[in-house]
Amino acid sequence: MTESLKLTVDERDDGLAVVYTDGYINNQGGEEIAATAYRLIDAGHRKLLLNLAETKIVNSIGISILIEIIEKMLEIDGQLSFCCLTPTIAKTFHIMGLAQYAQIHETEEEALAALT
Amino acid sequence: MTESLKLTVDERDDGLAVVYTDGYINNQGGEEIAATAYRLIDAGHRKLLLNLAETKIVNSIGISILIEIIEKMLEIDGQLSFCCLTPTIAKTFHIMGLAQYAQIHETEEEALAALT
Amino acid sequence: MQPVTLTLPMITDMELTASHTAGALGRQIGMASDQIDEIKQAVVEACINAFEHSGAIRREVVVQLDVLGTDDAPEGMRISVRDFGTGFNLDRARNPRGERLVDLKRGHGLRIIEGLMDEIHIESDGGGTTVVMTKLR
Amino acid sequence: MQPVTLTLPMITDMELTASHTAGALGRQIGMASDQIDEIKQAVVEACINAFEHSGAIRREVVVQLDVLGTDDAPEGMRISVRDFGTGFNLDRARNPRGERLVDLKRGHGLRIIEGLMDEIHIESDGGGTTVVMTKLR
Ligand SMILES: Nc1ncnc2c1ncn2[C@@H]1O[C@H](COP(=O)(O)OP(=O)(O)O)[C@@H](O)[C@H]1O
Ligand SMILES: Nc1ncnc2c1ncn2[C@@H]1O[C@H](COP(=O)(O)OP(=O)(O)O)[C@@H](O)[C@H]1O
Repeated sequence: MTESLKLTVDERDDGLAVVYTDGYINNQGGEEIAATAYRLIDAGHRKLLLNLAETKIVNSIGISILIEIIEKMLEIDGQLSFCCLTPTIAKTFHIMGLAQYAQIHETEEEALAALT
Repeated sequence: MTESLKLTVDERDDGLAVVYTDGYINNQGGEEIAATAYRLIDAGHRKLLLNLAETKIVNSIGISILIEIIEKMLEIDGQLSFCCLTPTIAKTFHIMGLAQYAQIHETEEEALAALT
Repeated sequence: MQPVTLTLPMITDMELTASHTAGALGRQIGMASDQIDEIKQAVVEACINAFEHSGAIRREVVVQLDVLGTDDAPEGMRISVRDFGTGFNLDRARNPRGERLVDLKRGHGLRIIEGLMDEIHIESDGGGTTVVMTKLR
Repeated sequence: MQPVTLTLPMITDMELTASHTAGALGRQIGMASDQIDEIKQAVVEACINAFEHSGAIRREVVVQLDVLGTDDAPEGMRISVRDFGTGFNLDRARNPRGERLVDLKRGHGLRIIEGLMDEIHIESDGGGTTVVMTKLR
Protein backbone atom coordinates (compact mmCIF):
# COMPACT_ATOMS: atom_id res chain seq x y z
CA MET A 1 0.00 0.00 0.00
CA THR A 2 1.16 3.57 -0.18
CA GLU A 3 3.32 2.13 1.83
CA SER A 4 4.83 4.57 -0.56
CA LEU A 5 6.92 3.90 -3.60
CA LYS A 6 10.65 3.71 -2.98
CA LEU A 7 13.02 4.99 -5.64
CA THR A 8 16.72 4.30 -5.95
CA VAL A 9 18.78 6.17 -8.50
CA ASP A 10 21.99 4.96 -10.05
CA GLU A 11 23.67 7.74 -12.05
CA ARG A 12 26.12 6.23 -14.52
CA ASP A 13 28.47 7.57 -17.15
CA ASP A 14 27.46 8.92 -20.54
CA GLY A 15 24.40 10.76 -19.31
CA LEU A 16 22.71 7.51 -18.35
CA ALA A 17 20.77 6.95 -15.14
CA VAL A 18 18.83 3.93 -13.90
CA VAL A 19 15.86 4.47 -11.60
CA TYR A 20 14.71 1.44 -9.60
CA THR A 21 11.12 1.47 -8.41
CA ASP A 22 9.93 -0.55 -5.44
CA GLY A 23 6.18 -0.55 -4.80
CA TYR A 24 2.89 0.60 -6.22
CA ILE A 25 2.96 3.17 -9.02
CA ASN A 26 -0.21 5.19 -8.49
CA ASN A 27 -0.81 8.88 -9.00
CA GLN A 28 1.57 9.86 -6.25
CA GLY A 29 4.16 7.25 -7.26
CA GLY A 30 4.05 8.50 -10.85
CA GLU A 31 4.61 12.07 -9.63
CA GLU A 32 7.61 10.96 -7.61
CA ILE A 33 9.13 9.18 -10.58
CA ALA A 34 8.51 12.26 -12.76
CA ALA A 35 10.14 14.57 -10.20
CA THR A 36 13.17 12.28 -10.08
CA ALA A 37 13.33 12.07 -13.88
CA TYR A 38 13.18 15.87 -14.26
CA ARG A 39 15.91 16.27 -11.68
CA LEU A 40 18.08 13.83 -13.64
CA ILE A 41 17.33 15.61 -16.90
CA ASP A 42 18.28 18.92 -15.28
CA ALA A 43 21.51 17.32 -14.17
CA GLY A 44 22.28 16.56 -17.82
CA HIS A 45 21.09 12.98 -18.18
CA ARG A 46 19.55 12.15 -21.54
CA LYS A 47 19.08 8.40 -21.20
CA LEU A 48 16.89 7.06 -18.45
CA LEU A 49 16.09 3.47 -17.68
CA LEU A 50 13.19 2.65 -15.36
CA ASN A 51 13.73 -0.74 -13.78
CA LEU A 52 10.36 -1.91 -12.44
CA ALA A 53 11.51 -5.26 -11.03
CA GLU A 54 10.15 -4.52 -7.56
CA THR A 55 6.87 -3.04 -8.75
CA LYS A 56 4.10 -5.61 -8.80
CA ILE A 57 1.17 -3.33 -9.50
CA VAL A 58 0.51 0.00 -11.20
CA ASN A 59 -2.52 2.04 -12.09
CA SER A 60 -3.31 3.83 -15.31
CA ILE A 61 -3.18 7.26 -13.69
CA GLY A 62 0.35 6.61 -12.48
CA ILE A 63 1.40 5.28 -15.87
CA SER A 64 -0.11 8.32 -17.60
CA ILE A 65 2.35 10.44 -15.67
CA LEU A 66 5.17 8.32 -17.08
CA ILE A 67 3.88 9.23 -20.53
CA GLU A 68 4.65 12.85 -19.69
CA ILE A 69 8.24 11.87 -19.06
CA ILE A 70 8.38 10.18 -22.45
CA GLU A 71 7.07 13.39 -24.06
CA LYS A 72 9.69 15.44 -22.29
CA MET A 73 12.37 13.00 -23.42
CA LEU A 74 11.27 13.19 -27.05
CA GLU A 75 11.40 17.00 -26.81
CA ILE A 76 15.01 17.03 -25.65
CA ASP A 77 16.07 14.18 -27.89
CA GLY A 78 16.60 11.88 -24.97
CA GLN A 79 15.38 8.38 -24.36
CA LEU A 80 13.35 6.63 -21.69
CA SER A 81 13.38 2.84 -21.55
CA PHE A 82 11.77 0.32 -19.25
CA CYS A 83 12.90 -3.05 -18.07
CA CYS A 84 11.94 -5.93 -15.80
CA LEU A 85 8.15 -5.55 -16.03
CA THR A 86 5.93 -8.32 -14.69
CA PRO A 87 3.95 -9.97 -17.50
CA THR A 88 0.81 -8.16 -16.35
CA ILE A 89 2.46 -4.75 -16.26
CA ALA A 90 3.96 -5.43 -19.70
CA LYS A 91 0.47 -6.25 -21.00
CA THR A 92 -0.88 -3.09 -19.41
CA PHE A 93 1.83 -0.98 -21.07
CA HIS A 94 0.98 -2.52 -24.42
CA ILE A 95 -2.74 -1.94 -23.96
CA MET A 96 -1.96 1.69 -23.08
CA GLY A 97 0.08 2.10 -26.25
CA LEU A 98 3.30 2.89 -24.42
CA ALA A 99 5.28 0.32 -26.35
CA GLN A 100 5.18 2.54 -29.44
CA TYR A 101 7.01 5.39 -27.74
CA ALA A 102 9.35 3.75 -25.28
CA GLN A 103 11.48 0.67 -25.46
CA ILE A 104 10.56 -2.16 -23.13
CA HIS A 105 13.19 -4.76 -22.36
CA GLU A 106 13.06 -7.97 -20.40
CA THR A 107 16.34 -7.57 -18.56
CA GLU A 108 18.45 -4.65 -17.40
CA GLU A 109 21.45 -5.83 -19.45
CA GLU A 110 19.38 -5.91 -22.61
CA ALA A 111 18.05 -2.42 -21.88
CA LEU A 112 21.49 -1.02 -21.13
CA ALA A 113 22.94 -2.54 -24.28
CA ALA A 114 20.21 -0.87 -26.34
CA LEU A 115 20.69 2.50 -24.61
CA THR A 116 24.45 2.87 -24.78
CA MET B 1 0.22 -11.43 1.13
CA THR B 2 1.41 -14.98 0.90
CA GLU B 3 2.94 -13.49 -1.64
CA SER B 4 5.06 -15.91 0.26
CA LEU B 5 7.92 -15.18 2.60
CA LYS B 6 11.32 -14.95 0.97
CA LEU B 7 14.35 -16.20 2.88
CA THR B 8 17.98 -15.47 2.16
CA VAL B 9 20.69 -17.31 4.04
CA ASP B 10 24.19 -16.07 4.65
CA GLU B 11 26.38 -18.84 6.09
CA ARG B 12 29.41 -17.31 7.79
CA ASP B 13 32.42 -18.60 9.66
CA ASP B 14 32.40 -19.96 13.21
CA GLY B 15 29.12 -21.82 12.86
CA LEU B 16 27.21 -18.59 12.42
CA ALA B 17 24.45 -18.06 9.86
CA VAL B 18 22.21 -15.06 9.22
CA VAL B 19 18.72 -15.64 7.83
CA TYR B 20 17.03 -12.62 6.22
CA THR B 21 13.25 -12.69 6.06
CA ASP B 22 11.26 -10.69 3.53
CA GLY B 23 7.49 -10.73 3.95
CA TYR B 24 4.72 -11.90 6.24
CA ILE B 25 5.59 -14.45 8.92
CA ASN B 26 2.41 -16.50 9.29
CA ASN B 27 2.03 -20.19 9.95
CA GLN B 28 3.57 -21.16 6.63
CA GLY B 29 6.31 -18.53 6.89
CA GLY B 30 7.20 -19.77 10.37
CA GLU B 31 7.45 -23.34 9.05
CA GLU B 32 9.76 -22.20 6.28
CA ILE B 33 12.03 -20.41 8.72
CA ALA B 34 12.05 -23.47 10.97
CA ALA B 35 12.94 -25.79 8.07
CA THR B 36 15.79 -23.46 7.12
CA ALA B 37 17.00 -23.25 10.72
CA TYR B 38 17.00 -27.04 11.14
CA ARG B 39 18.91 -27.44 7.89
CA LEU B 40 21.51 -24.96 9.16
CA ILE B 41 21.70 -26.75 12.52
CA ASP B 42 22.19 -30.06 10.70
CA ALA B 43 24.99 -28.44 8.73
CA GLY B 44 26.72 -27.66 12.02
CA HIS B 45 25.65 -24.09 12.69
CA ARG B 46 25.10 -23.26 16.35
CA LYS B 47 24.52 -19.52 16.14
CA LEU B 48 21.65 -18.20 14.12
CA LEU B 49 20.62 -14.61 13.60
CA LEU B 50 17.19 -13.83 12.18
CA ASN B 51 17.23 -10.43 10.50
CA LEU B 52 13.61 -9.29 10.16
CA ALA B 53 14.30 -5.94 8.47
CA GLU B 54 12.03 -6.70 5.52
CA THR B 55 9.22 -8.20 7.57
CA LYS B 56 6.54 -5.65 8.39
CA ILE B 57 3.94 -7.96 9.88
CA VAL B 58 3.81 -11.30 11.68
CA ASN B 59 1.18 -13.36 13.38
CA SER B 60 1.33 -15.14 16.69
CA ILE B 61 1.02 -18.58 15.09
CA GLY B 62 4.07 -17.90 12.95
CA ILE B 63 6.02 -16.57 15.94
CA SER B 64 5.06 -19.61 18.01
CA ILE B 65 6.91 -21.71 15.48
CA LEU B 66 10.00 -19.57 16.05
CA ILE B 67 9.72 -20.47 19.74
CA GLU B 68 10.26 -24.09 18.71
CA ILE B 69 13.54 -23.09 17.09
CA ILE B 70 14.59 -21.39 20.33
CA GLU B 71 13.81 -24.60 22.24
CA LYS B 72 15.86 -26.63 19.81
CA MET B 73 18.73 -24.18 20.16
CA LEU B 74 18.66 -24.37 23.96
CA GLU B 75 18.77 -28.17 23.68
CA ILE B 76 21.90 -28.17 21.56
CA ASP B 77 23.54 -25.32 23.43
CA GLY B 78 23.22 -23.01 20.48
CA GLN B 79 21.85 -19.52 20.24
CA LEU B 80 19.13 -17.78 18.22
CA SER B 81 19.07 -14.00 18.09
CA PHE B 82 16.87 -11.50 16.30
CA CYS B 83 17.59 -8.11 14.85
CA CYS B 84 16.01 -5.25 12.93
CA LEU B 85 12.45 -5.66 14.21
CA THR B 86 9.91 -2.93 13.53
CA PRO B 87 8.78 -1.28 16.78
CA THR B 88 5.46 -3.13 16.56
CA ILE B 89 7.05 -6.52 16.00
CA ALA B 90 9.43 -5.82 18.89
CA LYS B 91 6.43 -5.02 21.11
CA THR B 92 4.73 -8.19 19.96
CA PHE B 93 7.81 -10.28 20.79
CA HIS B 94 7.91 -8.75 24.25
CA ILE B 95 4.22 -9.37 24.85
CA MET B 96 4.76 -12.99 23.79
CA GLY B 97 7.60 -13.37 26.27
CA LEU B 98 10.18 -14.15 23.60
CA ALA B 99 12.60 -11.55 24.91
CA GLN B 100 13.40 -13.78 27.92
CA TYR B 101 14.71 -16.59 25.78
CA ALA B 102 16.25 -14.93 22.76
CA GLN B 103 18.33 -11.82 22.34
CA ILE B 104 16.76 -9.01 20.37
CA HIS B 105 19.07 -6.39 18.89
CA GLU B 106 18.36 -3.19 17.04
CA THR B 107 21.01 -3.58 14.36
CA GLU B 108 22.73 -6.47 12.67
CA GLU B 109 26.18 -5.27 13.81
CA GLU B 110 25.07 -5.21 17.41
CA ALA B 111 23.61 -8.70 17.09
CA LEU B 112 26.73 -10.08 15.42
CA ALA B 113 28.98 -8.53 18.04
CA ALA B 114 26.92 -10.22 20.78
CA LEU B 115 26.93 -13.58 18.98
CA THR B 116 30.60 -13.94 18.12
CA MET C 1 -17.58 -20.41 -1.07
CA GLN C 2 -19.71 -17.48 0.08
CA PRO C 3 -19.30 -14.28 -1.87
CA VAL C 4 -16.87 -11.78 -0.39
CA THR C 5 -18.29 -8.29 0.01
CA LEU C 6 -16.23 -5.19 0.66
CA THR C 7 -17.76 -1.80 1.33
CA LEU C 8 -14.85 0.55 0.89
CA PRO C 9 -14.54 4.32 1.19
CA MET C 10 -13.07 6.16 -1.78
CA ILE C 11 -9.75 6.96 -0.17
CA THR C 12 -6.14 6.45 -1.15
CA ASP C 13 -5.09 2.82 -1.43
CA MET C 14 -8.57 1.35 -0.99
CA GLU C 15 -8.28 -0.02 -4.50
CA LEU C 16 -5.41 -2.11 -3.15
CA THR C 17 -7.64 -3.60 -0.48
CA ALA C 18 -9.98 -4.83 -3.18
CA SER C 19 -7.07 -5.97 -5.29
CA HIS C 20 -5.35 -7.87 -2.47
CA THR C 21 -8.60 -9.57 -1.58
CA ALA C 22 -9.04 -10.72 -5.15
CA GLY C 23 -5.46 -11.98 -5.09
CA ALA C 24 -5.98 -14.01 -1.92
CA LEU C 25 -9.17 -15.50 -3.35
CA GLY C 26 -7.40 -16.38 -6.59
CA ARG C 27 -4.62 -18.15 -4.70
CA GLN C 28 -7.21 -20.00 -2.63
CA ILE C 29 -8.84 -21.47 -5.74
CA GLY C 30 -5.49 -22.28 -7.32
CA MET C 31 -5.43 -19.80 -10.17
CA ALA C 32 -2.11 -19.28 -11.95
CA SER C 33 -0.07 -16.39 -10.60
CA ASP C 34 -0.13 -14.46 -13.89
CA GLN C 35 -3.89 -14.76 -13.97
CA ILE C 36 -4.06 -13.52 -10.40
CA ASP C 37 -1.89 -10.54 -11.27
CA GLU C 38 -4.18 -9.70 -14.17
CA ILE C 39 -7.24 -9.82 -11.95
CA LYS C 40 -5.51 -7.65 -9.34
CA GLN C 41 -4.62 -5.06 -11.96
CA ALA C 42 -8.15 -5.04 -13.43
CA VAL C 43 -9.70 -4.57 -9.99
CA VAL C 44 -7.45 -1.59 -9.33
CA GLU C 45 -8.59 0.02 -12.57
CA ALA C 46 -12.28 -0.58 -11.89
CA CYS C 47 -11.97 0.94 -8.41
CA ILE C 48 -10.04 4.03 -9.45
CA ASN C 49 -12.55 4.64 -12.24
CA ALA C 50 -15.26 4.72 -9.61
CA PHE C 51 -13.14 6.94 -7.35
CA GLU C 52 -12.25 9.32 -10.19
CA HIS C 53 -15.25 9.43 -12.48
CA SER C 54 -18.37 8.40 -10.60
CA GLY C 55 -19.13 11.86 -9.29
CA ALA C 56 -20.76 10.08 -6.38
CA ILE C 57 -21.79 11.92 -3.25
CA ARG C 58 -21.85 8.61 -1.42
CA ARG C 59 -18.08 8.14 -1.34
CA GLU C 60 -17.90 4.37 -1.25
CA VAL C 61 -17.78 1.40 -3.55
CA VAL C 62 -19.16 -2.06 -2.98
CA VAL C 63 -16.91 -4.76 -4.32
CA GLN C 64 -18.22 -8.28 -4.52
CA LEU C 65 -16.08 -11.29 -5.36
CA ASP C 66 -17.57 -14.63 -6.31
CA VAL C 67 -15.94 -17.92 -7.04
CA LEU C 68 -17.51 -19.53 -10.10
CA GLY C 69 -18.13 -23.26 -10.18
CA THR C 70 -18.07 -25.33 -7.00
CA ASP C 71 -15.68 -25.29 -4.05
CA ASP C 72 -14.22 -28.59 -5.26
CA ALA C 73 -13.97 -27.50 -8.86
CA PRO C 74 -13.66 -23.72 -8.97
CA GLU C 75 -13.87 -22.41 -12.50
CA GLY C 76 -12.89 -18.81 -12.06
CA MET C 77 -13.76 -15.58 -10.37
CA ARG C 78 -16.33 -12.86 -10.95
CA ILE C 79 -15.82 -9.45 -9.43
CA SER C 80 -18.24 -6.57 -9.45
CA VAL C 81 -17.39 -3.01 -8.52
CA ARG C 82 -20.40 -0.84 -7.84
CA ASP C 83 -20.51 2.89 -7.25
CA PHE C 84 -23.44 5.21 -6.53
CA GLY C 85 -22.47 7.99 -8.90
CA THR C 86 -24.09 9.67 -11.85
CA GLY C 87 -23.30 6.97 -14.40
CA PHE C 88 -21.97 7.49 -17.91
CA ASN C 89 -22.65 6.85 -21.55
CA LEU C 90 -20.75 3.76 -22.54
CA ASP C 91 -20.69 4.55 -26.26
CA ARG C 92 -19.09 7.91 -25.71
CA ALA C 93 -16.51 6.46 -23.35
CA ARG C 94 -15.49 3.91 -25.97
CA ASN C 95 -14.92 6.39 -28.78
CA PRO C 96 -11.61 5.70 -30.48
CA ARG C 97 -8.88 7.94 -29.21
CA GLY C 98 -6.32 9.76 -31.34
CA GLU C 99 -2.98 8.17 -31.89
CA ARG C 100 -0.79 11.09 -30.86
CA LEU C 101 1.25 10.56 -27.72
CA VAL C 102 -0.61 13.29 -25.87
CA ASP C 103 -3.88 11.43 -26.53
CA LEU C 104 -2.57 8.39 -24.76
CA LYS C 105 -2.80 10.00 -21.38
CA ARG C 106 -6.34 9.05 -20.39
CA GLY C 107 -9.04 6.67 -21.45
CA HIS C 108 -7.26 3.48 -20.48
CA GLY C 109 -9.06 2.01 -17.52
CA LEU C 110 -11.81 0.17 -19.37
CA ARG C 111 -9.48 -1.03 -22.11
CA ILE C 112 -7.08 -2.41 -19.55
CA ILE C 113 -9.89 -4.30 -17.87
CA GLU C 114 -11.04 -5.64 -21.23
CA GLY C 115 -7.50 -6.65 -22.12
CA LEU C 116 -6.76 -8.42 -18.87
CA MET C 117 -10.08 -10.12 -18.07
CA ASP C 118 -12.04 -12.69 -20.04
CA GLU C 119 -15.28 -10.76 -19.87
CA ILE C 120 -16.44 -7.33 -18.81
CA HIS C 121 -20.00 -6.17 -18.49
CA ILE C 122 -21.02 -2.66 -17.49
CA GLU C 123 -24.32 -1.36 -16.24
CA SER C 124 -24.56 2.35 -15.76
CA ASP C 125 -27.45 4.71 -15.11
CA GLY C 126 -28.31 7.70 -12.96
CA GLY C 127 -28.06 5.53 -9.85
CA GLY C 128 -24.48 4.56 -10.47
CA THR C 129 -22.23 2.17 -12.32
CA THR C 130 -21.49 -1.51 -11.86
CA VAL C 131 -18.56 -3.09 -13.63
CA VAL C 132 -18.67 -6.89 -13.63
CA MET C 133 -15.49 -8.68 -14.65
CA THR C 134 -14.91 -12.38 -15.08
CA LYS C 135 -11.80 -14.47 -15.36
CA LEU C 136 -11.80 -18.23 -15.88
CA ARG C 137 -8.98 -20.48 -14.75
CA MET D 1 -16.58 8.95 6.96
CA GLN D 2 -18.92 6.02 6.47
CA PRO D 3 -17.93 2.81 8.23
CA VAL D 4 -16.00 0.33 6.15
CA THR D 5 -17.44 -3.17 6.14
CA LEU D 6 -15.61 -6.25 4.95
CA THR D 7 -17.24 -9.66 4.73
CA LEU D 8 -14.31 -11.99 4.33
CA PRO D 9 -14.06 -15.75 3.96
CA MET D 10 -11.80 -17.58 6.39
CA ILE D 11 -9.06 -18.34 3.92
CA THR D 12 -5.31 -17.83 3.86
CA ASP D 13 -4.25 -14.18 3.82
CA MET D 14 -7.74 -12.74 4.38
CA GLU D 15 -6.49 -11.34 7.69
CA LEU D 16 -4.13 -9.25 5.57
CA THR D 17 -7.02 -7.79 3.63
CA ALA D 18 -8.54 -6.56 6.88
CA SER D 19 -5.16 -5.39 8.11
CA HIS D 20 -4.31 -3.50 4.91
CA THR D 21 -7.69 -1.82 4.96
CA ALA D 22 -7.13 -0.66 8.52
CA GLY D 23 -3.73 0.64 7.46
CA ALA D 24 -5.12 2.65 4.56
CA LEU D 25 -7.80 4.12 6.83
CA GLY D 26 -5.21 5.01 9.44
CA ARG D 27 -3.08 6.81 6.86
CA GLN D 28 -6.16 8.62 5.61
CA ILE D 29 -6.86 10.08 9.04
CA GLY D 30 -3.23 10.91 9.61
CA MET D 31 -2.34 8.46 12.35
CA ALA D 32 1.34 7.96 13.13
CA SER D 33 2.96 5.10 11.27
CA ASP D 34 3.83 3.17 14.43
CA GLN D 35 0.23 3.43 15.57
CA ILE D 36 -0.91 2.19 12.19
CA ASP D 37 1.43 -0.77 12.41
CA GLU D 38 0.05 -1.63 15.84
CA ILE D 39 -3.50 -1.53 14.54
CA LYS D 40 -2.56 -3.68 11.55
CA GLN D 41 -0.95 -6.27 13.83
CA ALA D 42 -3.92 -6.32 16.22
CA VAL D 43 -6.37 -6.80 13.35
CA VAL D 44 -4.36 -9.77 12.08
CA GLU D 45 -4.55 -11.39 15.52
CA ALA D 46 -8.29 -10.82 15.88
CA CYS D 47 -8.93 -12.33 12.47
CA ILE D 48 -6.77 -15.40 12.91
CA ASN D 49 -8.40 -16.04 16.30
CA ALA D 50 -11.74 -16.15 14.52
CA PHE D 51 -10.31 -18.35 11.75
CA GLU D 52 -8.63 -20.72 14.24
CA HIS D 53 -10.87 -20.85 17.26
CA SER D 54 -14.40 -19.85 16.35
CA GLY D 55 -15.49 -23.33 15.29
CA ALA D 56 -17.87 -21.55 12.95
CA ILE D 57 -19.71 -23.42 10.23
CA ARG D 58 -20.30 -20.10 8.49
CA ARG D 59 -16.72 -19.60 7.36
CA GLU D 60 -16.60 -15.84 7.24
CA VAL D 61 -15.87 -12.85 9.42
CA VAL D 62 -17.39 -9.41 9.25
CA VAL D 63 -14.88 -6.68 9.91
CA GLN D 64 -16.10 -3.16 10.48
CA LEU D 65 -13.83 -0.15 10.68
CA ASP D 66 -15.05 3.19 12.03
CA VAL D 67 -13.30 6.49 12.27
CA LEU D 68 -13.96 8.09 15.64
CA GLY D 69 -14.57 11.82 15.90
CA THR D 70 -15.42 13.87 12.84
CA ASP D 71 -13.95 13.84 9.33
CA ASP D 72 -12.24 17.15 10.08
CA ALA D 73 -10.98 16.09 13.47
CA PRO D 74 -10.62 12.31 13.48
CA GLU D 75 -9.83 11.01 16.94
CA GLY D 76 -8.97 7.42 16.23
CA MET D 77 -10.26 4.17 14.86
CA ARG D 78 -12.54 1.44 16.12
CA ILE D 79 -12.44 -1.98 14.52
CA SER D 80 -14.74 -4.88 15.20
CA VAL D 81 -14.15 -8.44 14.07
CA ARG D 82 -17.22 -10.63 14.27
CA ASP D 83 -17.45 -14.37 13.73
CA PHE D 84 -20.45 -16.71 13.84
CA GLY D 85 -18.83 -19.48 15.84
CA THR D 86 -19.55 -21.17 19.14
CA GLY D 87 -18.12 -18.46 21.37
CA PHE D 88 -15.84 -18.95 24.35
CA ASN D 89 -15.50 -18.33 28.05
CA LEU D 90 -13.44 -15.22 28.46
CA ASP D 91 -12.34 -15.99 32.02
CA ARG D 92 -10.92 -19.34 31.05
CA ALA D 93 -9.12 -17.88 28.06
CA ARG D 94 -7.45 -15.32 30.28
CA ASN D 95 -6.09 -17.79 32.83
CA PRO D 96 -2.46 -17.03 33.59
CA ARG D 97 -0.15 -19.24 31.62
CA GLY D 98 2.91 -21.03 32.95
CA GLU D 99 6.27 -19.40 32.54
CA ARG D 100 8.10 -22.32 30.96
CA LEU D 101 9.19 -21.79 27.38
CA VAL D 102 6.92 -24.55 26.11
CA ASP D 103 3.94 -22.72 27.65
CA LEU D 104 4.67 -19.69 25.57
CA LYS D 105 3.53 -21.32 22.39
CA ARG D 106 -0.13 -20.39 22.42
CA GLY D 107 -2.48 -18.02 24.18
CA HIS D 108 -1.04 -14.84 22.75
CA GLY D 109 -3.60 -13.37 20.40
CA LEU D 110 -5.76 -11.55 22.94
CA ARG D 111 -2.78 -10.32 24.94
CA ILE D 112 -1.17 -8.93 21.80
CA ILE D 113 -4.37 -7.07 20.97
CA GLU D 114 -4.55 -5.72 24.53
CA GLY D 115 -0.93 -4.69 24.40
CA LEU D 116 -1.12 -2.91 21.07
CA MET D 117 -4.54 -1.25 21.22
CA ASP D 118 -5.90 1.31 23.67
CA GLU D 119 -9.04 -0.63 24.39
CA ILE D 120 -10.41 -4.08 23.70
CA HIS D 121 -13.91 -5.27 24.37
CA ILE D 122 -15.14 -8.81 23.70
CA GLU D 123 -18.65 -10.15 23.42
CA SER D 124 -18.98 -13.86 23.03
CA ASP D 125 -21.92 -16.24 23.20
CA GLY D 126 -23.29 -19.24 21.38
CA GLY D 127 -23.94 -17.09 18.32
CA GLY D 128 -20.36 -16.06 17.91
CA THR D 129 -17.71 -13.65 19.07
CA THR D 130 -17.15 -9.97 18.42
CA VAL D 131 -13.86 -8.36 19.31
CA VAL D 132 -14.00 -4.55 19.35
CA MET D 133 -10.67 -2.72 19.44
CA THR D 134 -10.02 0.99 19.68
CA LYS D 135 -6.97 3.09 19.10
CA LEU D 136 -6.86 6.84 19.61
CA ARG D 137 -4.50 9.10 17.73
N1 LIG E 1 -17.50 4.40 -12.66
C1 LIG E 1 -17.67 5.38 -13.57
N2 LIG E 1 -18.59 6.35 -13.37
C2 LIG E 1 -18.78 7.34 -14.28
N3 LIG E 1 -18.08 7.44 -15.43
C3 LIG E 1 -17.13 6.50 -15.68
C4 LIG E 1 -16.89 5.42 -14.79
N4 LIG E 1 -15.91 4.66 -15.34
C5 LIG E 1 -15.57 5.24 -16.51
N5 LIG E 1 -16.31 6.34 -16.73
C6 LIG E 1 -16.27 7.22 -17.93
O1 LIG E 1 -15.67 6.54 -18.99
C7 LIG E 1 -14.51 7.21 -19.46
C8 LIG E 1 -13.46 6.23 -19.88
O2 LIG E 1 -13.00 5.52 -18.76
P1 LIG E 1 -11.61 4.77 -18.80
O3 LIG E 1 -11.54 3.90 -19.99
O4 LIG E 1 -11.42 4.07 -17.53
O5 LIG E 1 -10.56 5.93 -18.99
P2 LIG E 1 -9.79 6.86 -17.93
O6 LIG E 1 -8.35 6.52 -18.14
O7 LIG E 1 -10.16 8.22 -18.39
O8 LIG E 1 -10.26 6.55 -16.56
C9 LIG E 1 -14.10 8.11 -18.30
O9 LIG E 1 -13.37 9.22 -18.73
C10 LIG E 1 -15.43 8.45 -17.69
O10 LIG E 1 -16.04 9.52 -18.37
N1 LIG F 1 -13.06 -15.84 18.07
C1 LIG F 1 -12.95 -16.81 19.00
N2 LIG F 1 -13.89 -17.79 19.06
C2 LIG F 1 -13.80 -18.79 19.97
N3 LIG F 1 -12.81 -18.87 20.88
C3 LIG F 1 -11.84 -17.93 20.88
C4 LIG F 1 -11.86 -16.86 19.95
N4 LIG F 1 -10.79 -16.07 20.20
C5 LIG F 1 -10.13 -16.64 21.23
N5 LIG F 1 -10.76 -17.76 21.66
C6 LIG F 1 -10.37 -18.64 22.79
O1 LIG F 1 -9.51 -17.93 23.64
C7 LIG F 1 -8.27 -18.61 23.78
C8 LIG F 1 -7.14 -17.61 23.90
O2 LIG F 1 -7.00 -16.90 22.67
P1 LIG F 1 -5.67 -16.15 22.34
O3 LIG F 1 -5.29 -15.30 23.48
O4 LIG F 1 -5.86 -15.46 21.07
O5 LIG F 1 -4.60 -17.30 22.21
P2 LIG F 1 -4.15 -18.21 20.99
O6 LIG F 1 -2.72 -17.87 20.79
O7 LIG F 1 -4.37 -19.58 21.53
O8 LIG F 1 -4.98 -17.91 19.82
C9 LIG F 1 -8.16 -19.48 22.55
O9 LIG F 1 -7.36 -20.60 22.76
C10 LIG F 1 -9.62 -19.86 22.32
O10 LIG F 1 -9.99 -20.92 23.15
